[in-house]
Amino acid sequence: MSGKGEKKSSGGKPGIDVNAIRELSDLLNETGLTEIEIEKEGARIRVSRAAVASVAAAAPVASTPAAAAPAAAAPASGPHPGAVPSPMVGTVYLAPEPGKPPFVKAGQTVREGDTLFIVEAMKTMNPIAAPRGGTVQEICVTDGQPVEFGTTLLIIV
Amino acid sequence: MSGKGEKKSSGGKPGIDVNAIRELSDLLNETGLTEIEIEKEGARIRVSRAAVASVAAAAPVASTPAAAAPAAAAPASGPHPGAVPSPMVGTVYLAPEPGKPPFVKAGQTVREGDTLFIVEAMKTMNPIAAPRGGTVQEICVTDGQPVEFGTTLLIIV
Amino acid sequence: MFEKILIANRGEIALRINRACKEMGIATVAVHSTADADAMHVRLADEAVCIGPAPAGQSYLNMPAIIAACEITGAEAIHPGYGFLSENAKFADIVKEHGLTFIGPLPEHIRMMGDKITAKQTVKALGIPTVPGSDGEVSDAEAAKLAKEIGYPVLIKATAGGGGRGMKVAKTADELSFALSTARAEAKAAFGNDTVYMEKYLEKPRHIEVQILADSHGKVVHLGERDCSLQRRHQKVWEEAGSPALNAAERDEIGGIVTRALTQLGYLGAGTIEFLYEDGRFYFIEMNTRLQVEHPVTEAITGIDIVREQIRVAAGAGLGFSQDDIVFEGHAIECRINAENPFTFRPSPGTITQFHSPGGLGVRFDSAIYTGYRIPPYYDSLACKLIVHAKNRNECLLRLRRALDELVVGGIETTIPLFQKLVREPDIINGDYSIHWLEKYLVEAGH
Amino acid sequence: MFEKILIANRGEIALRINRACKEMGIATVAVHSTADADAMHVRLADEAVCIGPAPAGQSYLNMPAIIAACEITGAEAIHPGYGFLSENAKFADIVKEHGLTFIGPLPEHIRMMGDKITAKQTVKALGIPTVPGSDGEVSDAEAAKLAKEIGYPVLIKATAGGGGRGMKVAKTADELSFALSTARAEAKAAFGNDTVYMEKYLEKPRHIEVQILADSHGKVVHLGERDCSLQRRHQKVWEEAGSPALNAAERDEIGGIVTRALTQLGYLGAGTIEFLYEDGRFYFIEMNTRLQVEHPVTEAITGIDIVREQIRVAAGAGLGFSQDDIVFEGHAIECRINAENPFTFRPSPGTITQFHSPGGLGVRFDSAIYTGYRIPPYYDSLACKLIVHAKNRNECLLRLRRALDELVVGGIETTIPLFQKLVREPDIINGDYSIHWLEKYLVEAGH
Repeated sequence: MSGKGEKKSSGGKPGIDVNAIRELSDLLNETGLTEIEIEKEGARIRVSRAAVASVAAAAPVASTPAAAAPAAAAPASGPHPGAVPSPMVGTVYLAPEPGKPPFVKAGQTVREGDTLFIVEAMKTMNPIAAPRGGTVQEICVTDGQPVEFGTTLLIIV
Repeated sequence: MSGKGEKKSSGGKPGIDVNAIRELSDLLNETGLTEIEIEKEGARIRVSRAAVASVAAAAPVASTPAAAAPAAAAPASGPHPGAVPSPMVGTVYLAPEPGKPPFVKAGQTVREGDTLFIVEAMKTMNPIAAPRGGTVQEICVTDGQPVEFGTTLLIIV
Repeated sequence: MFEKILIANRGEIALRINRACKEMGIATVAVHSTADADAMHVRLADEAVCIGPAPAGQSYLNMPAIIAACEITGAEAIHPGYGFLSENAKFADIVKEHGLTFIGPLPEHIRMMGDKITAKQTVKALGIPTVPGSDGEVSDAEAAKLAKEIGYPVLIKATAGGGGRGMKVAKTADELSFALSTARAEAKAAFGNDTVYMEKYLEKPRHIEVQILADSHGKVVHLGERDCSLQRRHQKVWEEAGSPALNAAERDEIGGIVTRALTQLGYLGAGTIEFLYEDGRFYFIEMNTRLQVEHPVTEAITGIDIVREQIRVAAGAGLGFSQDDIVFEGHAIECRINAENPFTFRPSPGTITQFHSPGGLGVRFDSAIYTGYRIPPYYDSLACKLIVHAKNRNECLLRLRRALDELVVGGIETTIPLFQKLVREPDIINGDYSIHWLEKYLVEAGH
Repeated sequence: MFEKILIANRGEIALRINRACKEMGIATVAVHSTADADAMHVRLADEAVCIGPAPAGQSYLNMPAIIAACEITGAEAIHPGYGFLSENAKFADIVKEHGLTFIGPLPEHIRMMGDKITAKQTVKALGIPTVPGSDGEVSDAEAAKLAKEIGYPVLIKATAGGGGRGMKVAKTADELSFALSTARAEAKAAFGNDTVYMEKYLEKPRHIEVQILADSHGKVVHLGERDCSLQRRHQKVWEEAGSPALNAAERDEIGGIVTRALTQLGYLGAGTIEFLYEDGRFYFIEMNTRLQVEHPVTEAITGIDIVREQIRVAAGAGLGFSQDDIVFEGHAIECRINAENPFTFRPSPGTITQFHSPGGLGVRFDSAIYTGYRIPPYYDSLACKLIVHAKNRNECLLRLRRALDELVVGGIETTIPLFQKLVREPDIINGDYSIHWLEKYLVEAGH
């Protein structure tokens, strides 16, 4: 029950047998086991697959559809490497004013600092600038959509 | 978490791949892993070592010495193959009467049906007969000791 | 007071009794079968004795083993819980013969109430209302007279009958003659005997039971009623205190009748008189001479620890309160969470992979399960009891709803989804249900 | 009444508020940092909004993010819980400016009680007893006169003082002159200023606080007192209702004083007046203008759901009961189970590998942890609260003992073993402890 999905849980401690972990990790891949735990000379190693981990780490949930809903609202783990997350909670707007063309479109090239969106929070309009240059692969939000902290707004590659 | 220490849990069901269980059992011994679980073609097999099992399967216990005590009273798992368990709760006596020589001594040969002990329960004296013949390796109880159902009384080899 | 008590049971009720003992400073002995070596009641008791193999007949029903367990541990009294040996008069006798105390009623009262006919005759003589009817065979003329007295509808039953044959309902006086002749004809054909008798027919009764406590000094009190009408195959599923159907005056009246009757009987300990209730009238079903599964709803509204009082009166102490001291506060509901499919009720023993009990204000949880616990297939399927208490029935239902949504029991099937549906049903919310409601609901819902 | 409430907190108190909302039929919005995506309050709320990264300053204390979360979810009111923004007057102002309701007192009262000097002056003017002493500098003659009035022992303190220097106790009149001259000399040497003032010195005070509830229609009631004397480094560890030191007359008297004062002030919502108590007298410490961690012990003995009432009065409803309707029944104790070493109190965040909460009669468990939950290192170490209620203090202590022995929290260190020791300590059993007791006990036990 302990440490499932926490491959790095003992990573920071001194005297870890990294080779043993690598070997077990290889063995995991090789054998298709979900979890290996060994105890040797006072040390204990347990490795497990991440797929099992997310189940074990989630809050216990009764098997009713209603209860599962809030979990879905949480940001998905492992976003795209080019994802630009919302730095704040609020309502996202794609254009400077209603009826005007959007700041950016898919396929367009942007430079660092370009305004991508506006997020309205507490009646204040907050421009969201591009954290880096690149090509807009996808716009992930729609005009007027509520966004959380960390919601992926768009993907720049 | 499920099935730890229950190597035989699916033993009685039809269509069990006995060879696969034997193979995993060998792999357990070979690798020193505590637990292996595989899922293959709709079937799932998990094997584990008994030593870990008793910990994982025990009721949750706070780490206080007092709480640990009752657990120790439970019969130990994996008794000696020659062990003769008490068939009832009561007080065991080694001799037919106080001051008389005991029914059996270590090193002695017994035949099936020989009286080994008396267990007193509800003021009734119940003779305990040898379930099989052999040599008494060890007497595991003392005169007047309380015994539970399953307490090992002696070992016949 | 006792120094050490042996708890001759398992599961949640063994834990319940263990808790009462601990809170009274009494040491406890758990007994268990080999299948229950890892059970919670074994861990939490001060001592544990393995008394036999998994089958209950060789362990939890094994009287010599339980008495011997007392002998080797020095326990002075035995609490039998419910089920198993709790209503076994012979066991109560044996316990007494061995100089031990049986925490329960006197053996003669267990025996008396264990026989349906004796029980009915006894309580009727003590003034407790029973189902009215003929004492035996009726002629047409006698039937018409009696039916008028007890009121329609009436049921005509073959004295030799069984399985519903030779059984006819007359809803009005017009139907009586036809019902009698049809029942006689069916009875003659089926059993070769056309003798019939008559009983009051209850169409949509509720199951309402009255909890009583009695000490050995002649004091008897009632703790109000419980409504256990939500049943499936005579198994209670959901219990309430008080009943949505009773008012304070009715409660006082039936409570008074029962209390006077049991005072006259010289009853000792906890007991429950079960009634069918229809149109403001009570009809005796049976008396349970033991603690009931659903006792916590009564504890919630009265603040009285029933198990503690059982132990106290068994030790000879007097009840520390009188009827006037008992105040009913708010409303309580218990759900029996079984390890069963929630709609087919097929048992689902197995390992509990996830377990999380609900908390917060007004929530009580009585359970012997834990994460990683394996529910053995040998015993009943009751896994845990959720009891909620609130200021009134409406708040109680809302609290129950939120508590059910917090409860997690993973790895096995449980009846939690059934309760999540029931708590949202208009009839349940309105308290408008009889003993037939749940079975009808399950059929209509396609289960 | 509100349709939807945003809960601006985390942990057990977020769950507590969520439960109250659910039981009132109000939808809930949880807010959370990225570190709390798997938290129980997120799972149990109807909606959840991630408002920032792990550090509280950027999430749970981030006012614009919380207001924006209301805007995108349509929540009409914010319950701040305790800690975080609960006593932030500016936040209460902002909430109001945005047309939302702050479930708490008026901003001016938060502001008033947040300033120690203003608070003391205000409550003194309202008739609440404060620590007596000189209003400023005292001469020897004035000191002698005043000390006679307020009673020995007295404390002489340097007005420029701090860190215990220039501070002397005079236990009797004989010692006063020496204490004054020594304090002056030390003050002169340490601060270059020999001005001293005088205060009543409390040797072994208890911490006793009075819970009040007020609606917007001028009705104020008190819910009796809590005794929170068991503290370590000013952190409450164990709380009781009522105090082992008060009788009903004293309770009524201080309750009446507080109630009259807050009626005059026009206070709204829940609040707590904290006192030091010694030799039958109360001395104001501070007022908390929010829900307290230890509110469940008061709920246990009064049957009043304090969070429900907070929400009701914030929505403009009147309290549904008067002072005369409030009855104190039995005794309740709360233990704060922290994720800390039980004796050094070193925090112990990490993954909870085993968790099992206690159940049965009279046990309430308020917690946001579950098996497999990882306690993050960013926030406070309160893991769960165990609250037990029983007919009297003695039964309550025995119930607490058995409940502590049932509770399992594995994988991290917790303060459970400390409570298992405390519940068996004669001074605790006798209720004989002051605010210094626990620290002294820990030193003597070698911790």
